[in-house]
Amino acid sequence: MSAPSPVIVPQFSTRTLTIQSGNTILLRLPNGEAKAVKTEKNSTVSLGRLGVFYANELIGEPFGRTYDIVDKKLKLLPPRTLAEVEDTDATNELINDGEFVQPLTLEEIQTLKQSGAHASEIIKMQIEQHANYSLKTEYSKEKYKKRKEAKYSKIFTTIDPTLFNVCEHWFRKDQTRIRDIRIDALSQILNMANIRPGGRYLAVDDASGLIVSGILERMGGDGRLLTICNTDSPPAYPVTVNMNFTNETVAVLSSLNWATAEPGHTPLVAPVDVPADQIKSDRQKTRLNKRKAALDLLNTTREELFAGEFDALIVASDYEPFSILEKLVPYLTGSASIVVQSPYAQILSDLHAKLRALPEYLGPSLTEVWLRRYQVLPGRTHPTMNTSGTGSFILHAIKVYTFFVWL
Amino acid sequence: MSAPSPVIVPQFSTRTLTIQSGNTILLRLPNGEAKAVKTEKNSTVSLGRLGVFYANELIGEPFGRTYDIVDKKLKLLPPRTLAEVEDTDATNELINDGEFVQPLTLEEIQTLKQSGAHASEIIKMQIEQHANYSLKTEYSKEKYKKRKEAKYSKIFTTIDPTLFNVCEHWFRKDQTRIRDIRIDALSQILNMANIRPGGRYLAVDDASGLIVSGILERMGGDGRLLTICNTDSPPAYPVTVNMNFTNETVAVLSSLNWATAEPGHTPLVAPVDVPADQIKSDRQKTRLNKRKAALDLLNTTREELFAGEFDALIVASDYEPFSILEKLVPYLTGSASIVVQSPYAQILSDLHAKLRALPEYLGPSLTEVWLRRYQVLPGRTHPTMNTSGTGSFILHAIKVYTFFVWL
Amino acid sequence: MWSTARLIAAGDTVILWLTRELVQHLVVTPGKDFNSKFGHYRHSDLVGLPYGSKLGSRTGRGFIHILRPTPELWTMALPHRTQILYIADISLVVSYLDIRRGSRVIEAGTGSGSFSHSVARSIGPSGHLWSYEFHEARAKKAREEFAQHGMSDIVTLTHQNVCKDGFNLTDAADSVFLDLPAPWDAVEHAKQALRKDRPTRICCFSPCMEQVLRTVSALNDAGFSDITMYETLVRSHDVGQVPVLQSITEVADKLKKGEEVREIKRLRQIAGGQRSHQNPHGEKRKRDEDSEMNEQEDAPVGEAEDSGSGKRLKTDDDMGTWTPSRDVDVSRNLDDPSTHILRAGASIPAAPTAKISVSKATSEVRGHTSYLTFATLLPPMPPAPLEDDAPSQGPQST
Amino acid sequence: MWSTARLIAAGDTVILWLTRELVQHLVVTPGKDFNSKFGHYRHSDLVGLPYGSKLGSRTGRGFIHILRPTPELWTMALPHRTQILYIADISLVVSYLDIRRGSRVIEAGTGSGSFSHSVARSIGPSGHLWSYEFHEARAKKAREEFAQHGMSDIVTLTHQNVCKDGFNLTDAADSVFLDLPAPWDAVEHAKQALRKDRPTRICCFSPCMEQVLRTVSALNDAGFSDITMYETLVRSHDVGQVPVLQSITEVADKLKKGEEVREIKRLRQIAGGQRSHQNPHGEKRKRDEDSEMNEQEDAPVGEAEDSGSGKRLKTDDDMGTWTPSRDVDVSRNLDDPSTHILRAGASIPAAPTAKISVSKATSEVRGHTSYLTFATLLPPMPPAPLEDDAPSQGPQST
Repeated sequence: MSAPSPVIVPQFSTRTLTIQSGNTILLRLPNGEAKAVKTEKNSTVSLGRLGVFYANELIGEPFGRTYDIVDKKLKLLPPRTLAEVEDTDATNELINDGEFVQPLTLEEIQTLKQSGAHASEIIKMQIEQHANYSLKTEYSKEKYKKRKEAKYSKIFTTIDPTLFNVCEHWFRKDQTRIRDIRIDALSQILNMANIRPGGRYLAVDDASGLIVSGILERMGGDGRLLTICNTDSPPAYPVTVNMNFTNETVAVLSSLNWATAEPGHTPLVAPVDVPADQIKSDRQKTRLNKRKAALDLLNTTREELFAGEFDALIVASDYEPFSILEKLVPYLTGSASIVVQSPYAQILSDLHAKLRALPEYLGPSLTEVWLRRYQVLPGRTHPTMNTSGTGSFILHAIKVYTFFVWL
Repeated sequence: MSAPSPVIVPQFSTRTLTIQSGNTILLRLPNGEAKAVKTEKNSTVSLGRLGVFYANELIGEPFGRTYDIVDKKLKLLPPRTLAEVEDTDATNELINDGEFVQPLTLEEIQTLKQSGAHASEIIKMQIEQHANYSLKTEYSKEKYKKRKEAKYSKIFTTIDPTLFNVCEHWFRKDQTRIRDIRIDALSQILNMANIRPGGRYLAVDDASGLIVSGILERMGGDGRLLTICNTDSPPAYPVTVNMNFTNETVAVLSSLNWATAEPGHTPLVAPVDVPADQIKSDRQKTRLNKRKAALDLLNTTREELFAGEFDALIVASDYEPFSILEKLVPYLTGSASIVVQSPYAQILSDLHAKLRALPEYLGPSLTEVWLRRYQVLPGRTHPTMNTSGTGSFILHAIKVYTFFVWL
Repeated sequence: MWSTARLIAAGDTVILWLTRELVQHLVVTPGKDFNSKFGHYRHSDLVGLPYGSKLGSRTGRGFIHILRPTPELWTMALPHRTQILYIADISLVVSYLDIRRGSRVIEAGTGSGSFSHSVARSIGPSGHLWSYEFHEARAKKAREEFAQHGMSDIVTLTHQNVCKDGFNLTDAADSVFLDLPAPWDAVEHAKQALRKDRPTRICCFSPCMEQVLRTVSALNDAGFSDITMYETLVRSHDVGQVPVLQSITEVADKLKKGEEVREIKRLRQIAGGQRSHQNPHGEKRKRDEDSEMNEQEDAPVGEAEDSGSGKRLKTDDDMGTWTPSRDVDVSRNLDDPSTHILRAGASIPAAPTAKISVSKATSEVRGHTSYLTFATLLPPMPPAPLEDDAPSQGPQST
Repeated sequence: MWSTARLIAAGDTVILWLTRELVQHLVVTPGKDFNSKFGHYRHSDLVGLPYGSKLGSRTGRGFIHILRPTPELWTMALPHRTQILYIADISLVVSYLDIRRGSRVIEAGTGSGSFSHSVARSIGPSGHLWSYEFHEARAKKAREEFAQHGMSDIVTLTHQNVCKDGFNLTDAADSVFLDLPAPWDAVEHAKQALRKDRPTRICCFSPCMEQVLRTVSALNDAGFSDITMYETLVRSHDVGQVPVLQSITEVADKLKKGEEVREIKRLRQIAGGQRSHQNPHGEKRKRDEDSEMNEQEDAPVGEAEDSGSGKRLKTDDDMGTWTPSRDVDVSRNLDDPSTHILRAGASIPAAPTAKISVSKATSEVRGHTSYLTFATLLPPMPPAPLEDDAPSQGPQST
């Protein structure tokens, strides 16, 4: 048995190991929802009903830990074992045979809370007063207890901002804004496009930057990502905010829009070569320099696009996909992957029908993603009772050269 | 504790309790496939490689039993326990690291078989000679043994011709001919259409009679089924053959075609009222009577359609579905169910878009069926490794009256 | 079961369809009223109307559809006493258990009666359903319901713990359906109750995998064969009509036009700035410079904004929101059948936009209901082996 | 890993795409030949071609595409030593385990190396993969393969039974992937190998539910948290172009025309029969009568035929067979790009038929690969409780 060889290469990370000042981090609340908060040094973080605490208590902590808010301070809790995990699939059905009545009135609970009673005391009182409680099975009892606990608990968990967690958060929060791209779809898209450190990629991301986030995460600051957007100004990719990327990670990204991405088009920009005698102030000079830098970047980015030889193209766009491929596929190198996402099978069926008549698209395939999560509590293992119905359709093809080498 | 009340109503059955002469029954062969054979009294049934036997041995037997063919006679076997069931999901992957080599050559096996060796002996020899067999896990060993057994066994099982089994057989045999209607889809269609003994139904079945079979089975000889077809002659519904329906069960069915189902159309038929002096023979007379009966039936059936008040309409057709609904929905009674099946979501999306603008279609819904089968062998429980990808899309709506009762 | 007459009569159970999400039931009782946010009605108003009628309220502010009950509509409208079964599971169980006209069926427990109604419909008056419920109050309510629905002849309801006391039946049923927390305790009782002269079937409905494993083992031990397990679901689709997708060329043209407009604006501002140069207030010039630079900062390359959607094209919002219109109850929109036609992308100026219909699964679907474990009980083997019966039956003897 | 140069060089591993179902790999070795039913090639022919080229065979009878390897293409082309992982599972595991540039990953067993290649691609040269394989021959082959693919710096392959002997690593890995028959025996070893300064993750890949249950329990006992389980699959769709569906009115018209034709034919036959009445051979008349009656027997009402499809309309066959054209490799059809356009329904005479594209899931799909059980290992709790550290940190103190 050979001993593994020691590792000496330093690790690169797209984000910091622990929570930093200025991060936008997600917290899992007792009701299961995630909430984004900014951890600015010396600031106060407010979690509404749960209370407030001082951001500095989180800064420097590793992600994934669980805290109770006690007297506006954080008390670190051990991670929950399976026995403590709530059965999230407690039936949502309305049982109206009169068994599940609220034993304490809302007013009574309010009074108890104001008198400083702890959540566990309120629950105990509720249970005691619950008329039919003794009739319930042990299983129902537990369910009932957990549900009540969630309602009065002030416990939260910081969420590690992995691509998986950030995608899941956005999917739950606003599936439409990320074009129904569920994490299984995003994962497959990134693999199909062969995203790796050092690669050069083209992307059209009308999915709030989810695709861009995935590519940047997988590139890890090494390579080049060029996106084409539909806005005058540089595109806003709000999902990237939750990723808490380091500056190096984001540095590989530049953007053009559909006008500036046209080789025949000369962008109309304000003059940057102003004669020295016409510059009225240092301030104006600084601005002109900034403007010049921007124009240079625009021109360099355009040249880079037009030089082509990109390794893959990912499209998740609201516009007609074939018109996008016609424009961008010429800039791909041979054997590059083309990946197009849509919430609708129909859109990609039409695209597929077009592509398979064209020899530069090798092996176009249309697939639908499928994902199922299970509850794995002891004795109660089953798929979750509610799930997302749709997570994307993906079209994949390989760009090949249409000229033919005859031997 | 009250004792259940005794049942005195005689049972009706759409088929006989045991296998009868003239039945077309399905047999499950050792390779898992089903084969249809006709059990005609005093005839011989041939199962190819498995051998032949005398049909009389099956006649009078209950369905579902397992037999071994020994010397051209049937030996009744007890049903298989879980321990004896083959792991059908033995991996299909090509393992090419040289472990699964055939230890006996085909010639050797042939010689053994000709020398009268029993399957189990051949397997034993194979196992003994299998080079790496001792290295295998117990699990692989079992898999290997089962696979070999299936290959040489002469065991078969009669399949009870339930709607479930017949549908499954056709789906496996030729999914296209039954328009991708999987048993879960068929079951939902029949429930959605509220098929019951005594009901009156309209159906368009371009699915080889699968829909008709389901309706007839659920009506149990009580009620009325009128189908509209696209042929001159009465429609062939080949699936009904496998159902082995009694004559009473089928008697509720009549058919029109798209021309004869038009109220404005007068079918062109040969004259039936031939003056007595023009009838040249008894034979001609018999034929004229038959022709007249057919015409009478045609006219009665047309009148019945045009009188309307049917309880449901089921459409599984290759033609444009809205044109079908326009023609047939007027013959439905208020609150009747309308169920349209298609292999394609797109076809029903277009239909749905049309229907929801029309007030006579209440609550149109588009659903897709989903079915998953599991292997439940001890310690090896999991969904089957291969499954059907699609089983139908269903559109359902309720016919309501467009005139409005204001109070 | 329920009325099969064309017209509604007093005493009928009817289904009131208010919206797809709000389906209720009612026993037509002249003298009583029905009030809802969809209007006020007297039960007597319903009598004599054909089933499938649309009835406008006395206030003129709403309407309802009155439908004939079916087991499927009943499932949407019934009072939930327990978690209920839905059409996907019910219909597959009915098929697998071979339940049809005349079948004799056992179910335990009765629960909310969703499955019972479906079985009663399928077997008709010549069949029989023995239904067992452990919970006394639920049993009582179900019995009343069955009586109200004219099912008393078809269904025998027994208040009994079948795991302990069995079914009080021998060789009587064609099939058994068990929806119990511990079905394995009822398997031997089920075996006794099933007929032995033909293949009979059992289905155990279990939400968790651990229950399935134990049930499978119990069924195998009891001599059931063909043990298999299925899961079935319904995947609802939303259908929407969306404008034909816009080509990227149109977007590029619009962006170019934007560039031109911006450049003209900038030149104008500079001209204005030069005019105001004579202005003694330096503040004004600064603002002009600012606005000029702000324009420049809208140039295509720069740092990403930290949030919001930037200066996206107007059309974009329209494109972004072309999610399919939910499956809204069109019947609610009496005067405006066009409610469902989404507004055209603002991008395409005047011409009527071509539309396509697209569908996709609804975002939230039922992900699991239960595992359906099925098994068959075959007639017992005859006492003497078959080959001894007729050694001369082989085909070679003909 | 593999070559990133634009042009193919000797010694490169390349992917040969013959058809979608036939994807192979090759180390370009000038002097060697590649022969297949798609033509004969010399390896030296490939040298200097750009990746993505289409190469016609020397015999002129076929061609192949030469592609740059990716882990996904490699998965299609690799020699199966064991059951392998596919893109759905691999990509989800990579995401959940947070595998990215620089990650340090453990996998056991190596198997056919499908997952290893994907991980190596994602972590790049600054990451590391420790891969363990119990089976000696498989370990040897995998080691050769990794060397050939330039992965030796990234992957350390060890021939070891990790359930018994562990990973020989402490606090070293960011994540662990276990594809073993008894992953529970390796859970404690995995815990030791994982870093303790950040959340780390584990995934156990198990085909059967019983394995999942035992794994979940072991993970919980070992102190892993957030235990969850996923199943993921890819559902392939077939796309076809079909004629716009025919209206029932057209069908009715065709049937009416058929009636007319048949009536005319019948009248002609009768006329012919009357003419042949003078014929002394009665046989002829009988045939005429028969044919007349046969015509009549085609009338719309009668007994069902026992098989076949009867006298369906000609158009019907075309409608019946408009299954989507399979996802054929269009590149194979050099001269006939129209191969995929299905023939128009014979029903619609001359005008070019409008087509729509429709898609549906392929009839046979992968129904299950494995259950993916995930869990997280959090950094251990600090020795002293947090509140003792800084009792004055509460926001009220600012």
